[in-house]
Amino acid sequence: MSAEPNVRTLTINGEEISARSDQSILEAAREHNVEIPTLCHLEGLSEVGACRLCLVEVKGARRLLPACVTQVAEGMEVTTHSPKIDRYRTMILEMYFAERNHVCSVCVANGNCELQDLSLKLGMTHVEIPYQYPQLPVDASHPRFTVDHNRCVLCTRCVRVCSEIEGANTWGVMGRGAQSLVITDLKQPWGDSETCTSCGKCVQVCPTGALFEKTSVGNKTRKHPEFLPYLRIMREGEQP
Amino acid sequence: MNTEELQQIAAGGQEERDKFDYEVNVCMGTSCLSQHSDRIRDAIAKEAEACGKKCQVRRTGCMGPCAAGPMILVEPAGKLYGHVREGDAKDIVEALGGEPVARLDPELGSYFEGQNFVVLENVGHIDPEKIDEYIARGGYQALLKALTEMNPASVIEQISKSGLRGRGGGGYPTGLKWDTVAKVKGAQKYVICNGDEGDPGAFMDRSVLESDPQRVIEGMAIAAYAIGASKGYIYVRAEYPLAVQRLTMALREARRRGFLGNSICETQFNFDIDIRLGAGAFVCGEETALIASIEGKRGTPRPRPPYPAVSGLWADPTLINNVETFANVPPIIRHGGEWFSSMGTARSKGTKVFALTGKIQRTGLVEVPMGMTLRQIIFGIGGGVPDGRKFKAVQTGGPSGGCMPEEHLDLSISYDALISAGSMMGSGGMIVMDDTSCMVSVARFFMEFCMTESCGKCVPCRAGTVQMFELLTKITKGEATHRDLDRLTELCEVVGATSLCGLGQTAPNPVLSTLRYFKHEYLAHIDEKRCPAGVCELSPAAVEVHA
Amino acid sequence: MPLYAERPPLPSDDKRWRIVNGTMRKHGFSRNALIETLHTVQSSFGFLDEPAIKFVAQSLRVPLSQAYGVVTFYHFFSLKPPGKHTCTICTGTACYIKGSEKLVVEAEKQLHVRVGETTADGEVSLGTVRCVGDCGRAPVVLFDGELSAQMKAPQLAQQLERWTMQ
Amino acid sequence: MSDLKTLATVWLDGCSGCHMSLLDMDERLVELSSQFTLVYSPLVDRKTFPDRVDVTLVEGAVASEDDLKKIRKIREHTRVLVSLGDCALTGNVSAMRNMCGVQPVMLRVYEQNVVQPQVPTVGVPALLNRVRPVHEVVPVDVFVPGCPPSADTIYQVLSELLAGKVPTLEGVAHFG
Amino acid sequence: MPRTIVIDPVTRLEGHGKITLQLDEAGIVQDATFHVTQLRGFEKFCEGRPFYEMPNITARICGICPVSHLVASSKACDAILAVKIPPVAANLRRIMNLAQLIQSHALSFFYLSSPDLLLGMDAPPEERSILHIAHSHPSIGADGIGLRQFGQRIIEMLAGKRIHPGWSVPGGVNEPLSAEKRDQILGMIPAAKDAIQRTLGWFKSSIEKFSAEIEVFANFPTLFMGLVDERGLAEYYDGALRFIDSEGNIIAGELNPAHYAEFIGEAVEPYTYMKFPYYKPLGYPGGTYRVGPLARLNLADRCDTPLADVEWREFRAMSAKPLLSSFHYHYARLIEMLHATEKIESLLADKAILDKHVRATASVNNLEGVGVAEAPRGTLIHHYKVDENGLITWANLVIATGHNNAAMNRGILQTARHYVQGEHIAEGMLNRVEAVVRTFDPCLSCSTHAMGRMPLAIELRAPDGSLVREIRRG
Repeated sequence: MSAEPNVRTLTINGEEISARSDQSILEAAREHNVEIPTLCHLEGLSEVGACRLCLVEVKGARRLLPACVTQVAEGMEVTTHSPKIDRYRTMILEMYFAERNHVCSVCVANGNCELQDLSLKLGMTHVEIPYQYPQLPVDASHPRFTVDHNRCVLCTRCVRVCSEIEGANTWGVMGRGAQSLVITDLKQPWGDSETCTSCGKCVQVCPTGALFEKTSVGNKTRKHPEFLPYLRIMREGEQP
Repeated sequence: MNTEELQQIAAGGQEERDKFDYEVNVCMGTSCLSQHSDRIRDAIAKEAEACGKKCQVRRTGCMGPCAAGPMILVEPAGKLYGHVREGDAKDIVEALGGEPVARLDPELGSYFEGQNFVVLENVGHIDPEKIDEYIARGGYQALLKALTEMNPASVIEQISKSGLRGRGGGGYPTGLKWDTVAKVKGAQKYVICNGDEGDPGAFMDRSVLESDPQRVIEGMAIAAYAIGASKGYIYVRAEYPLAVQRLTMALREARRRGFLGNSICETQFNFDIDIRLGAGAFVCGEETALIASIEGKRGTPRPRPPYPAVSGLWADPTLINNVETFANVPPIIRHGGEWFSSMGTARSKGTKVFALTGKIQRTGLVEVPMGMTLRQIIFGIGGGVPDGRKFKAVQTGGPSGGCMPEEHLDLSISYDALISAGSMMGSGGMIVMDDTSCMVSVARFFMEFCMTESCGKCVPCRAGTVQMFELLTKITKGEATHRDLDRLTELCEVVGATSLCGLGQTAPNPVLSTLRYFKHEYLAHIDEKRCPAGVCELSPAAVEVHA
Repeated sequence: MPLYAERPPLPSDDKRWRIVNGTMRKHGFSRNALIETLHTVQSSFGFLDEPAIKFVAQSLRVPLSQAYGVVTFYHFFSLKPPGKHTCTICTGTACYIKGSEKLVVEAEKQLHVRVGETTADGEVSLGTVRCVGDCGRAPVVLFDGELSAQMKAPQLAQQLERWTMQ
Repeated sequence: MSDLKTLATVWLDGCSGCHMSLLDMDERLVELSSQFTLVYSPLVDRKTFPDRVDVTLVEGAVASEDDLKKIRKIREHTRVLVSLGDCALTGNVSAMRNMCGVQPVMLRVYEQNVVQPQVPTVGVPALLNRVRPVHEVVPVDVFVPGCPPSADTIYQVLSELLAGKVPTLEGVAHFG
Repeated sequence: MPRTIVIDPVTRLEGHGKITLQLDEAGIVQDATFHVTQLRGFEKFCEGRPFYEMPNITARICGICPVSHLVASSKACDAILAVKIPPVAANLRRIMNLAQLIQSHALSFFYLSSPDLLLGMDAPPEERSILHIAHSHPSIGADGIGLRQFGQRIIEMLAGKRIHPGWSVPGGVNEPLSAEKRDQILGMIPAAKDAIQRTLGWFKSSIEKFSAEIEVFANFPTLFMGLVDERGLAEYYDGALRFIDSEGNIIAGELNPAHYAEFIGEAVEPYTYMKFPYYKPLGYPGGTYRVGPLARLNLADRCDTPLADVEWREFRAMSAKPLLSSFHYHYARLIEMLHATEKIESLLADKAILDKHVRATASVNNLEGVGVAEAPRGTLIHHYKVDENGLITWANLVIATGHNNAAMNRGILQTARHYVQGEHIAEGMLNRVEAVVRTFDPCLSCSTHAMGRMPLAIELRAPDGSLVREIRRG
């Protein structure tokens, strides 16, 4: 099979680039140092297209398309930033901040949080829409980790890494709409989970301070999701 | 099964019916049944037997004007009775062959004028639990024709030619959809019938499934043949127990008669259908969510593409159409695509079933050709607004649709006209409102619906609907400012443009359409702290926070 | 040695578990049968509790978290046992336009519970449903599953009174 | 935005950390003070808000009826209103009580574990049911996030305002 | 006629407060109340949070002395872990707490009170600000700014951030100290010492000018409370609590701070959001006591550094008994700054301060923990109860300024009675009412953990309580 037909030429923000046909717009853009904000996406995990921050304009498409799940195509004309897209992204980010209780200043992830970083990157200095202040629990029953639903953005990275990489399927999502909650097993305390292997991958991939190690408090929390792509390759390589 | 056998069954049925002088057809739809139409039927049968008249008392499906139920259709006179009680049995039987019972006149006026039954052609005439009666009315001729006289491509050609568009709301050309799935390579393909009637306030699909289930099965079988599927699913709402029961029976009957299973009609074609129950999630009306639900998972949509046509149920090519769409298929194949396309408007062909409800004289199920005006339906068929009140708006398209004011009453119904008027066809709910309805509250009602039905996967829908709902609540309480109104408009734009699936994308529509036509009502709440319809309780001491 | 762990034993000798098992068997204990099986549990027992979800999940080899996620996603499933009687008010659009909100207020007042709750004595559960499809005769209320149409607040109150007075 | 000559600073419901960060400008505060007059501030003795102030820095969230009255008045008399720090911008820690409501707070603090249990009401303002960011109550012109914003950030903001520019903090400061 | 004067807000104070003075027909002050007008409710909303987040959360009680909260909270958490933290971690926290004391005292003395001290209580209001001092008395202004900066920079070097650092954590601290940073801090010390001594020099020389104020600025007998080490010397991080009476008798020594609830009660008054702690054996309000610099220098047997001890002796020589006037808080503050600077120097001199093992880890071993430290304004108590997972089920915070609440109220009354009289109320009279509050350096941000802040207002109230006049100077 020749590599030739697998190359697509497209433009991103007017710049002509080439990409492999199996690449998403996001992958192609990042390869060419074009920044597209994401939250649910994480290299090494399946895509869910849920955070809506990577929406881009594709000429000819009726709607904005999520860059993470849209494959490149020949002649595609992609715009990753425009006043309209930026405005939408900012508002989406505001919705994230308003729906739960993200108190950055006292969060374990302060300074190491993808949501916080996004607010900086997108220039979101304040939230125009009213905060909801839901009452949400903290589950500290696990000996090593804590889940604080106040800080969860429902990106489902924990659910995916637990299912796709660790294979434990401990994490899931319950409820729906604004009542959605990530859970372990039958919503038991995490410490009582029968399936959790305590591998801690969920903590490492969590973009915010929702999942954290009990010892990483103060200003010390650092997440390390870099291991994922390697693990994925290892796993896939092992398969017959 | 071949043509002859089919004709034999039809003839046998006719013979049976010819033995009687009269037919009393008693509606056994959910609505009439809840008023004990089964007991009424028994009472009439008893009376008929007692008086010795050759009278067949039959169960049929919904006849449409549910509010006048329990309904009875007496043949050959073609006389309809409404509001029938058990005690009326004797009079009904006595009146057979003579003057009808005057007090049981349902007073339907011009209810049936202009209606054109294609999907509902059999209702009132057949017993939904008896497949032979369906066959006697021409049922399964289309499937037989397709299997024996046509190849899949020509079936699709007829559907394309008919101009049929998806009746679930989107209006995607059915022929094109079939063609796409047919062209995708795949050893296993699926046909799914979406019976998760989405719109709250509509019951077209329920009615069809309860009254004429074989029609849907036949439509699905034809589709399966056309696209090369061997397995089908009907996804029905669990809230429709009668529909589920009738469907279950219908599937069994269809299998018994050989319209489902292996070597259907003595051809190579194998196809069978299973029922899957919905469990109370509006979002499962969305194709990818519905597929997830059939797979036994949470009904959350996923980004498209890939479309189900390419990667659907268990990642195989899958065709999804709704109940009414499939119900249109057998007559199209029977009479040809051109016959169908002769009805309707340039870009919206055929008929459409609507559930006409709300503040209207005559409520019920109606089927009208595309192109009829809203005024004809509401004031002609429906008889206008009761109690001397003033018409204010008509809502179509359910939570994804919009409210249209009086000045749009002369709009001819078509997919495109409704969209340009800020609403949409939807699956066929048509809710009439009079001047006692507050349009801000109506918008709030729909937003609450979307908020509680949001699956929660993507943030614009999950959080945006909550924000919009709270802003609308604030307006109805008289606590909102113009800045809130601006924010509401902005949220509408962002949620509509960025949500993952149709639920979120269309959730702002009821707000946008009411803002478009009834902005003065919003402003009255905000500026004058007053609800023009007198519905909202505004707090007089509301504090204007913003300058 | 079986490749997988054995299927769990029936939670008790309650005959209804055999019906549940029957549904699963009909579907070849396939994971896809999760919702169908939950329907069977719900219709047999009236609700789904943790042991039931666990039994079904383990029988079908569905991860516990996913099973719980499904149960709580669909409003048709209930984690709490219903009251002796159920009053379900339709809040579809047609019913809303015809004043179902007032019925909800009336029922909540009468029963001293909120929608989704059961009276303290376990007598009546109050619920809403998004549409039962009898829109032509809105507003509609289901009393113990029986449909009553064109409902008015006093009528509703009367029916509830009959239950609560018993 | 030229000729910004008068500056005010106020604190509503917060921890004074933003004011401390303002003071952390150290000598730069004195340097800047030659370009403006600090007309109203916890650091000076004027008791009423002047009729016209060019720039007002607001620290803290709106938590009591006093705060509400105060911020409305300040807005009315201020040309450029600057929300300084996370409490003003987001409610931050001040708003954490919103999750449990103001009544339980009162009961816990004044009814449990004390003698003369009572909720103070004399000469103290009623607390709002919900602590709110400043911009939810009055329009705000400049937003300076941070808990607290660093002295450098505040210096930048003030310098730009004094130079007649609208400060741009996008990509400079974040919450927390 | 009877009237009410309201000072609102009280300025050059840390937090929101106002003062109500009630004058009778003759224009004599009958009553004075000090209202703290805010409440934040940390004790309640912290319920349900993991205990290990408490240091970070409670630091937000106060932006002036976040470090004291960080330290007291960390200590309460240490107690929950039941660990003995590495000695170096304790010393690093100590240094941070002392640095915080220096910057806070500098803030109080220079930024808030020096205008009164340098220009007099009757100076025009518009001149009474640090910015004016920086221009009118540039060298004093520079010393003030420099000393505050000195304290803040130490905190920054240790913890990475001047305000609300997250460095002190349950079990110790997050990062060890590097040799470079230690040397930088040591390098700043001589200049700081010089500045403090310069300041002591001019303050002592001008103290006579304020003899009238000294006489009435909360000059009455109360108890004093503070921490002392095992030798009875002034201590800010550890040690035992000591109560002395106004005669200088130790009425309770060696009290274990963890048992604070046995000897400290809290009362509520209707006019302020700030509670009133009192010494339990004497009841409320008889058990009124004072904390902070004056209390600490009154009750300690001495400081334990050479320069500070010299100053301490001179200070205590002013009276055979404990010094009772709150005006001397200013003086005590300067001595404490000197003491803290010397202490930091000696702690840094120990090589072990660079030890890399700065944190002990453990899980929940106690369901309850109390942490006590001396904040600049006085003794700070954090008390938490947790469930077995470490989630806070109950929290109680007794905060430095609170201890002084009763004394402050009495002090305001005393000062107001003396100065506020007659038909015409001069601005300088009211400034003195505020100034007496300033001597305590109350941090109202802290005091209503709960928490308030303190611009103050004066209300003139008729004997029946009705508002006659509200004075907002300006």
